[in-house]
Amino acid sequence: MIKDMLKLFIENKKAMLGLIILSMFIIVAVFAPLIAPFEPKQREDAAGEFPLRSEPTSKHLLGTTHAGYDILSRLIYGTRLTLLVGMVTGIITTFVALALGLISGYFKGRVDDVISFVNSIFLVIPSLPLIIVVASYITIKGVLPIILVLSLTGWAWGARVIRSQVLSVSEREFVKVAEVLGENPFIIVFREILPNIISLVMATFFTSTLAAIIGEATLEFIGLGNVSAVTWGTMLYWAQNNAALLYNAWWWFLPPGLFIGLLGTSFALMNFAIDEISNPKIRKR
Amino acid sequence: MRYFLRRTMWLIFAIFVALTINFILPRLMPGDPAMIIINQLDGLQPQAIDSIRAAFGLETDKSIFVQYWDYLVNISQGDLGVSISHYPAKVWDVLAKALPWTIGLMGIATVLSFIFGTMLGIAIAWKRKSKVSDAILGLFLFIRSFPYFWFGLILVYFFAFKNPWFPLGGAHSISVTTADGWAYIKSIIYHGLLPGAVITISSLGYWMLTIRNNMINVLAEDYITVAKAKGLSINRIKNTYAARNAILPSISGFAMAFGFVIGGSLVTEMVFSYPGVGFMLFQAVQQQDYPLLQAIFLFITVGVLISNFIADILIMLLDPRIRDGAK
Amino acid sequence: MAENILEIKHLVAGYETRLGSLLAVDDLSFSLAKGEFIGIAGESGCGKSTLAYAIMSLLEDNGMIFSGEINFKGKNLVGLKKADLKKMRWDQMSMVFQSAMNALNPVLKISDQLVDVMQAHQKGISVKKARQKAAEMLELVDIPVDRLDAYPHQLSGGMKQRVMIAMAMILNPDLIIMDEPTTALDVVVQRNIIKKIEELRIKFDFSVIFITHDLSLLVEISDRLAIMYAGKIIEFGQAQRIYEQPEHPYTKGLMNSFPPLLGDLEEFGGIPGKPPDLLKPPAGCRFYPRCEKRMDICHQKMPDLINTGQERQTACYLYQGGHK
Amino acid sequence: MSDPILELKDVAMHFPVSGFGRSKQVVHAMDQVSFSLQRGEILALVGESGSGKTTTAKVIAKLHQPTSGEIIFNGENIYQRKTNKRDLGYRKNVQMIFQDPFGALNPTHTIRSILERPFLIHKLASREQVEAKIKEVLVQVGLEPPEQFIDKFPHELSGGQLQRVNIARAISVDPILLLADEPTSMLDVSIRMIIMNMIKKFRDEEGISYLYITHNLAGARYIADRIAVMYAGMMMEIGPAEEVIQKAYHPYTKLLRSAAPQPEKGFQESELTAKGDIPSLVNPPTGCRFHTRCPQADAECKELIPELREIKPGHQVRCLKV
Repeated sequence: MIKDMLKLFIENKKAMLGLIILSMFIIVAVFAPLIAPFEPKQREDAAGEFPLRSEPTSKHLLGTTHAGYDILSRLIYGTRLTLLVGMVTGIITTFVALALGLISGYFKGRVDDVISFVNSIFLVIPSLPLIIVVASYITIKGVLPIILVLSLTGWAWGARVIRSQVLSVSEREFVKVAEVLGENPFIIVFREILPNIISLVMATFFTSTLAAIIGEATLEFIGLGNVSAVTWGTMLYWAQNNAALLYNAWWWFLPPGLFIGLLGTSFALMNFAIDEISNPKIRKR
Repeated sequence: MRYFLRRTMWLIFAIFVALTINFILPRLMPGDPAMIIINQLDGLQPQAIDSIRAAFGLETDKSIFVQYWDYLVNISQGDLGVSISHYPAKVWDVLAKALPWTIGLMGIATVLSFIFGTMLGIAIAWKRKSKVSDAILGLFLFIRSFPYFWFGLILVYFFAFKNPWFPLGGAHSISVTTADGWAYIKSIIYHGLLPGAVITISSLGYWMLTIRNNMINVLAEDYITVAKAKGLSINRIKNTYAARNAILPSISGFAMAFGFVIGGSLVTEMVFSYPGVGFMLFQAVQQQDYPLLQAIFLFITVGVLISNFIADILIMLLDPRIRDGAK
Repeated sequence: MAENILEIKHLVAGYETRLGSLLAVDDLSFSLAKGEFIGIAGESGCGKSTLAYAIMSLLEDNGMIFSGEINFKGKNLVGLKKADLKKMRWDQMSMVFQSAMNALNPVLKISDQLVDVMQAHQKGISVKKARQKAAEMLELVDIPVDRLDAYPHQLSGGMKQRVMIAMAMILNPDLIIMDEPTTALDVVVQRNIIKKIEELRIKFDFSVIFITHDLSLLVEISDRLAIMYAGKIIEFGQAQRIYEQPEHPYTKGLMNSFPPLLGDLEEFGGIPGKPPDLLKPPAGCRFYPRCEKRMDICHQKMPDLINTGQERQTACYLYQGGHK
Repeated sequence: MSDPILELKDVAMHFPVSGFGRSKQVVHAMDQVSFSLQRGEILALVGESGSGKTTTAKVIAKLHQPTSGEIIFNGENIYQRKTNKRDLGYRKNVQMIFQDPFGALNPTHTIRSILERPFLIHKLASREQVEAKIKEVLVQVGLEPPEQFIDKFPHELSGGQLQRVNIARAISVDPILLLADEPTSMLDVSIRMIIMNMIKKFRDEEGISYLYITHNLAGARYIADRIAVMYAGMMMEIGPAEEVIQKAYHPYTKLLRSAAPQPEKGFQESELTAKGDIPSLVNPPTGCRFHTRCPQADAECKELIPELREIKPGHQVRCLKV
């Protein structure tokens, strides 16, 4: 059945498009040094210093920043951290949501009461303001705090949907059969329940990665990240702080946002495809 | 009635939890926030330092429980401490100036996007097989993937900077005041259009997608087939039989999504220098005005909780099963 | 018998799937007289529900009628204009669905759902009048009038199904199709509903097509009985006669699947094997792989449904001596 | 008669109603349920939905711990055995077959990986022997040749075949008692007798005892030695199968009988002796639970809960009017 799902996923046009976009970004990230014309923090080369705030030229295809960095190179290198933060946050968030959802949904009782309670609190507390407050208290600016803060506030939604799915799967008869057979509870969770919620886990990963990418960009845009790191978010921060708009420098703030959106879209597309595949009512029609 | 009681108690309880989190947060953080504040305001007299500690509720000589109690008492009296960036103004007074702008802009934009998104979602689910529906769906899937602030930047660039059809920022032009009456209101609307559009369009996709999926689920139900067999008009089937059922889960999901939308809207204000809570949050972050920061967090949270509560009540009015406690 | 109210001729209906056309109803013909109660029995996937939806023109999405005629009161419904169909449907023929639970809109009062029907078909009828009619109909199916403004979730399963019957009868149709209306209900409730249907049918003289897999129930309540297997009717005739002397080996097997409540208990066997995949139906008789009495010819050509006695038809070479 | 293999004494099962402000309310799913089962016997438990039949099976299967009462298996109270929580010893002896053949098999596993679990959990075979064991048990339930089925996924088999797989899994641990919860009600009519005959066969050949749950009286009569009738969480009548059907004492049993289809008689206005619905089990009726629908009920029935009395040897009825 998982094989069938994978087949459906690959046959799905939206999923395929999403996968292609993502792979392109991954390739760009991995081979950034080969693709980018300059180093991200390079201001001069053999021909001399780079101009400041240059318009796109044949040498600097997307112009330069106020400090003379090549924007295209920063964009390419920026893929690395952006993708890393997004995916790592997505993985951590999904993992936390999955663990809590499984425990809460299968073992029920007190544990479930406590987890569900904390969960519903985290669900209603608006995450971005919380992230901003927490992030502004943290004095060490860098990638790690951002990942931690985003994961800390991002798991609630996933945990909620996974829990309710686990609850319904654990009422299914094959779980009862396993219990009657005397199966070990952990084997029940991992062998009987987990394979049946794979599509939901994937959906959680796609959604939380999408949210993490946007969240990261927002935090960095406000200046709560490490502003010296090279990501699409900090590029927008510098563009905004140096009034790129007023200099008519569309090449400065347009591309990073477009890339964020494209990367986000790839996850949104895969998420949508998963929805289509796992919901027979949507699939049938 | 039991349902109403339960939701009311949850509201009160959740507000209490939000207050507590707000209290705990600065105490969990490494370092002494009071010292950060004090360092910022150079050359303070020792008495002034003490008064800041007192105002901030960070009196190191008192036990945490006493601090907590004082904090609750202060809050209940509307005392949120002193703002650092607007020293010595009270946080509450600073906040009070920003709140109406945000509530007005965000409230209208959110309601509009919910209404338009829902209507659009119903329409594209109904005409599921058409190319137009697919195109709309794809477009909003795409828009939804952008950060609000970037979308705001683009609109400002094209519609305010390149073509000066709209103002670059602010809530009204400096030349008008309340005394100008209608001209003042016109200016406010004019300034609100672009940021409002950003919030509406950016969040629309979320509502649209939710209602579309609900609608598709509902359209597969037997009672829709029965309604068709009965010979009801298309509108009756679409609105009373399908949409009314599809909207229910959408409303109960509203609160959680609302928290997300608010986040985006806050940043939108920053882009437009709109004098609301979001822009103030931005300034508070940059100037490390923690008392203000926390007060804003508290207000937004309470706002979300209350809209959550309103959604719950709405569901109760719309779904007879919930009214009877059968669900 | 009186004139036929419904004549189905060579009906082919089914679904377009990714793997090709699935003919759930394949070249099927029968007719129904006014006031008659026909039972259609068959196992899951034999096409009995597709038949019901095809007659009602309710096949949707990938479902469609490929060919054939459905003559209802002398008018062919296949290819009828949508507007005409809409006017005629429910007014002259209506349907009771399998799951009353899902057939009622959960957010509307049952009065509203009954009034809806009246207003859709009788232009300009006042709400008051429509409500009055709704109340009368509920009374007919033994639901107290004070439940008129109840919501579906406030009624029991049996009551909901009775509301659906009231809804099906409210415009006084000539034909009601019942698609497993009692399958989801308990025996006692089921018996009550069956009795109610029988009582109302005699009173209002409508025809019924009753579809179910519960053959023992059908034998008891139908005038005539059609046994369906893999999209075809394989035996047709008087219900009691089919029960007493089944002809087709499949029917025999089915009859051998119901132990009686009274009388001698012998060994009962059932039918081993499973129905064919309708995407790739066998060339000959569709029951061939499971049949105990199969012959060479059965493998080559599907036998026609032919008369084997008085008002009795069977599709089996055992009764078509000449062919062998 | 020999010692019973299973005995229930006054078992009650009350489920709390979930939700805020309802903490004190319970669903009376089972009350005062007592019966016993002999080795090699098939006891049919008959009743409408919500009568507590499935709860009875689940309590015996140790899926729910009963609120009160004793369940004695092989002379031992199963809820007081000093074993670990999984109680493998008991589980090897008592297995359950569920109603929905599709639902009882995990759609993500092959038949092989489904059927190897019982052998591995109970250490009945080593990894190397498992395949042979699986094939053996597949043959036993008539899925031949086993090679054709062992690597299939559940969705590739028909309902009847799946239910055979379910039976195979249940018998693979050589149980003494099988709890069969409406094992044929979701199957096609033509398959049902085959499954029922298979159940009988395992009784005859292996001496397995069955608690056979069904809502079909005729089916109960065909398969069972004795029939027990449940209504609204309580046992109303229990006795030899033929006697319960032909000479029912309890008005509820009579009602069930008159409601069952009888094609051999043709349609007749068999008088239904009762109307109304099954009562709420949150607030069950006082006195006899059937009094709200019973044609013979009087004031006494509203107040007194009748005892399960022996009318004839081996035939007990819970009714004041008998």
